[in-house]
Amino acid sequence: MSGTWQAARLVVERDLRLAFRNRGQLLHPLLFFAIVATLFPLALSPEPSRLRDVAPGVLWIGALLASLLAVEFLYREDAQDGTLEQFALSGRSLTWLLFAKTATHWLLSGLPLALMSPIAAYALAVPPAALPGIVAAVSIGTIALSLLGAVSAALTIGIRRGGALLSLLTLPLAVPLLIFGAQATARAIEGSDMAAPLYFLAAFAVLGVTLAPLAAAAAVRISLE
Amino acid sequence: MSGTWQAARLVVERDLRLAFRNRGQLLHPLLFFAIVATLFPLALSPEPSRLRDVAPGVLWIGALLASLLAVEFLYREDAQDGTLEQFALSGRSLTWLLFAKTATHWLLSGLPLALMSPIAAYALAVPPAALPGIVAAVSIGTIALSLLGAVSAALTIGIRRGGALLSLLTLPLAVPLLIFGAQATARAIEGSDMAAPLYFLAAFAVLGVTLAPLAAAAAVRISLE
Amino acid sequence: MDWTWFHRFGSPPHLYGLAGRLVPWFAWPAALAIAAGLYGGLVLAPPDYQQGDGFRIIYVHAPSAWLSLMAYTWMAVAAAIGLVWRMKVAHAMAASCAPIGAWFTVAALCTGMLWGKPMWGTYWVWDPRLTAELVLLFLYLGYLGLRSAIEDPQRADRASAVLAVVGVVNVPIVRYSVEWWNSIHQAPSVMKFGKPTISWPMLTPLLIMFVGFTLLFLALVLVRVRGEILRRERQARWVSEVIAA
Amino acid sequence: MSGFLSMGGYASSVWPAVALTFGIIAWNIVAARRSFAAARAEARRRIAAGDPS
Amino acid sequence: MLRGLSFDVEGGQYLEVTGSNGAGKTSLLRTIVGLVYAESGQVTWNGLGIHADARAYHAQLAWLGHESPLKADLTPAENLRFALGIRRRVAAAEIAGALTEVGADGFADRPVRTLSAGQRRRVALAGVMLAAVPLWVLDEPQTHLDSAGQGLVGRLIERQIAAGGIVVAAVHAPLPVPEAGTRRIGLSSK
Amino acid sequence: MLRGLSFDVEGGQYLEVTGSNGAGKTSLLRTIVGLVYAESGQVTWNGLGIHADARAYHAQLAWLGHESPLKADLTPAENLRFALGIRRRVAAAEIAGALTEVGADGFADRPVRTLSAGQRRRVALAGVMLAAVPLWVLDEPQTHLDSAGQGLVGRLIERQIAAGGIVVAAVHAPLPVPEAGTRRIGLSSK
Ligand code: HEM
Ligand SMILES: Nc1ncnc2c1ncn2[C@@H]1O[C@H](COP(=O)(O)OP(=O)(O)OP(=O)(O)O)[C@@H](O)[C@H]1O
Ligand SMILES: Nc1ncnc2c1ncn2[C@@H]1O[C@H](COP(=O)(O)OP(=O)(O)OP(=O)(O)O)[C@@H](O)[C@H]1O
Ligand SMILES: [Mg+2]
Ligand SMILES: [Mg+2]
Repeated sequence: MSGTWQAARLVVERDLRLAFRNRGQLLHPLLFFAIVATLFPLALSPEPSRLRDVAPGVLWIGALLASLLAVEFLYREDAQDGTLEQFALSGRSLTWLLFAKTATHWLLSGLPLALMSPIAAYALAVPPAALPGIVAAVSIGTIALSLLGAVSAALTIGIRRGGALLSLLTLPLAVPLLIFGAQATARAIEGSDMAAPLYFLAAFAVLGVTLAPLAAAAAVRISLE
Repeated sequence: MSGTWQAARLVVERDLRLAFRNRGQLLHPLLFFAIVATLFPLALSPEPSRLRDVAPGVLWIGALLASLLAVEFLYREDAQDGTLEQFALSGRSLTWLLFAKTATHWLLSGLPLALMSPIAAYALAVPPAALPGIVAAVSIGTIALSLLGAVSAALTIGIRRGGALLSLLTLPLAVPLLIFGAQATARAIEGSDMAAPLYFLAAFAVLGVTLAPLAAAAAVRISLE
Repeated sequence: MDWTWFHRFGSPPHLYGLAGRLVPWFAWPAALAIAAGLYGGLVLAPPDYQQGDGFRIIYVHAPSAWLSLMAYTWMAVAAAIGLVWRMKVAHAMAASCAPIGAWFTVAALCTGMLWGKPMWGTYWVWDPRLTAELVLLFLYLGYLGLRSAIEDPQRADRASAVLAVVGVVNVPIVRYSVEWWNSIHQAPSVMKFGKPTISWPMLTPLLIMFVGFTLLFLALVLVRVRGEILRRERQARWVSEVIAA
Repeated sequence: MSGFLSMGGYASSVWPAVALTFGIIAWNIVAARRSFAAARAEARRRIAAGDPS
Repeated sequence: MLRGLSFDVEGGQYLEVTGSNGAGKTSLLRTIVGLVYAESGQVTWNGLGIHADARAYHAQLAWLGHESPLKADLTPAENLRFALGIRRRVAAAEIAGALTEVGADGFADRPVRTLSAGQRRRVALAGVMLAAVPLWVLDEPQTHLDSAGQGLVGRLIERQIAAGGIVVAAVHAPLPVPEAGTRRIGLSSK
Repeated sequence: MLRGLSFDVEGGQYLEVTGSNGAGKTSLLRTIVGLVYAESGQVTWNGLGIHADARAYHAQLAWLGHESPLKADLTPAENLRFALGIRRRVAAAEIAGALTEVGADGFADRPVRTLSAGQRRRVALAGVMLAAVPLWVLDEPQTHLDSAGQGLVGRLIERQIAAGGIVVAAVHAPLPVPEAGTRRIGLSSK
């Protein structure tokens, strides 16, 4: 067990180091999110009242797409250069190794997205009082999204145009997250109680933490065959 | 010259054949578009009048993202397996070969998107009378988007996480298309005259046809260096 | 026409030396102009009859915005020259402009937002000029991102040059399309942007500020361009001579 | 003086704006010099190591 | 695809698999390490089917395929630290020693991205060596290597079998390994 | 990186470039075909710098790098039809003949995806042959090939130089090509 723990720690360290060696790339999901949040007012209307109405939808769809974009790279390089094969043949629990990878991934993509969401929300004319609630909702939501994405990304390893298939697999599964997330955000904007939708989001995250790494490990093994 | 023509024809034929050999993948941008169009009513509200209001924005952002998703694959395989290197060393005009590739790409992604847009629009409570105008606008807009994407995709060849960078490069350049596209759609929905925005879209498409293949060829040569 | 000046300018050791000599000639006047402009703007200029003292933000905001656009233009021109004539020095110039331009875009956005709060009651509205400036920031970030993603400096130069040239075509297009977009959707009434009626005592410090920021930009570019030249010329003999000296 | 500092009630906008701009100017000066110094140090290191590439 | 094949290998043996292009060498090796399932028949390790306790089996083997499993953005030393670290504790000195041994000390601190094809292969071989496991399965280990590199592969294999380990390798030209302890099987298409 | 290198090759000659791993063979070949620019010095063809009229120069050469440029979803025959087709008109019979010659007739109609490493290399060689150009530049052409494949590469080169063509190849082990008409240059690191 201590060996597994040590191995997982090394995986985290390695992924962090790789990320910081390409520091610029950490910004991409953030920028994507920012750009999508900019495009909406351009495509809809610059009026604050109308923007405020669509803000929950825009924020969650932006977060969903940005996190999808990011998760596409979760395994790609490891699969291409044979690292994933080595993980599977390392004699360690693949589930744990992948859990470590997914956790690092959320740290590097989901968390920054959550920290960025108040800025985007403000640009969509959301009142400042609603911002803390929005950060909470997006944080929990992205945990669930990362875990969900980890499974679909594992299923699409080695498929040539995996990215498109990945969206297709993930988006329908992400619908409940989107609904509760948008609901939580809408309530935050109205100033009403957001406990119920947050509770659902948290439930999905917990479910994800327990099941997703197992499913991802199984999917990776299948993909390598 | 007849040799160049013959070469371009073969490129088109090859890409069509590859596409039909992976028929399923032709559907991905379409499905992505469809999913984004469905997510909005879920995240916002199912009321027809509100949906109709956001329809132009949703349609164009959906089309933009779907076409971005598709253009990511324009060169990826050819770059990885060395085909692009062979193109550059073929003794033929790289500009023409890439123009042929981009045209085929639009045929396989932009055109289906345009044909699909009335369905998505209808789902967003757009009145049927507006649908032909929407098809026209999306057709022309996707031509310009494909050409624009062909340049940014060429710039990101061989970059490890090209996809994210690709979005970052393309989205700001696509702002005018988005604005005029959404405007044309809004006018189609209102039933007013949509000549002016369509005219702008067409101007961008023409500008793209003349300049984009040249820029793409320069970018490809640089990427191979 | 005699083109020797062009080739001389294009020679890396020449520009390296020239830039080094020119820096103080831009830097000190820049410091002087900015100090004078600031004093004139914050102290001497009378308050605006509508906005009171709030309008004084213009003395940092407008020059920053001006610099952000000027830097992009310079960058694109240098990039185009570099592409066409395969001129290392021009690429070095383009690469030097980008981070400066990006930072002053941030400055324009932030000071504009700080100005917006008292004037419009909110930090941000989707006004055409603001939106265009935001898109400009994305263009800069894309340029810097592309550059940092490519390992080989020669490749990075040429690829980002193509992007800069494509982008410069886009800046005015964005500007006018955004204007058109916002004039059709009715604009929120809080933000009638129109030019404040500006009097000479107000205008003079502003003009001095413009001069100061331009000189500052040139000084910054010249410092950076020397480093960029060294990065591109590291195997050349003149570098070892210059460095050893 | 306090009248000057209060900027006719706009102090909370004007001073942050000025400070921010000058912060960015200062940072640009530092960054430009650093970028040049780094390039020179790198060149010096290579020459000292006798590595021409 | 592969039929009528049956063999066993013992500690201290080197099994060289040869065969013309497409004979099935790669497929055989991937079956041995358990990346693909045999359609009929089975692979056993210490008398047990390898899929019975795959994790224990994998802890005993090192696999090197056609491609070298290296991260382009990390240096050779970092690559080995992370790749080996998930299997066992390795000291930095051990890694440095292995890199020297495969002739990779000259570029131990450059990103792998900048290495030539043969330089990468050498780093990958150091990884196999450092795994410190009894069974090595190598697919064309000498690809891209110069003649000194061929000798190196031979020496590494020799040392591994001298220590009682097992090496299975697919090759096109015989490796310079002493005849004693070497067994060869040739695959033929059809 | 490469310094002090100067040579010229004439019609009917085979130039074999050798050198240890990382000596710069790949870099040299990529410079020769014009994919990278020489930092100093230049490559000339018929007395003209190759970048002066790059397209005309490229119409005269065939390049095969470390990887075989094949589409995984097309069959070998289709691959050749499209790859060669952009250079010149090729008849189906010509392609079939070339595939037979490289021993690829057995799998001419299977997607390349299912071929082994050596089988792919053979198809790529058929492509070089069919280009029907005077200059071939090959980076380790015999990678992944069995011994029959090595002989095949030798024969192809021999035929090309007999017809007055030029072949430049980077290799680790000398190819079986007659001494007459062969020149060797060795690169050494540093
Ligand atoms: C985030 C907010 C803002 C941004 C991004 C922004 C952007 C810009 C830009 C790009 C320019 C230069 C235009 C040119 O040189 O053609 C500019 C100039 C100017 N801005 Fe702003 N601005 C913002 C907020 C404001 C506010 C709130 C005011 C005053 C109410 C204001 C007043 C001015 C004035 C007076 C000029 C100079 C005069 C001119 O060139 O027309 N800006 N701004
Ligand atoms: N992008 C790069 N940056 C720095 N050094 C590089 C880069 N690419 C290659 N090199 C170095 O240049 C040298 C020559 O590399 P090259 O790939 O030409 O070698 P090679 O002779 O083909 O070797 P091999 O036999 O292993 O294929 C190597 O030392 C390599 O590490
Ligand atoms: N996915 C697949 N579907 C069908 N046939 C396949 C598939 N993968 C491999 N083959 C076939 O199986 C045979 C064995 O392939 P394998 O890769 O094991 O050969 P190999 O001996 O390693 O050859 P090489 O020396 O060229 O590497 C080949 O004829 C190949 O075409
Ligand atoms: Mg094989
Ligand atoms: Mg090589």
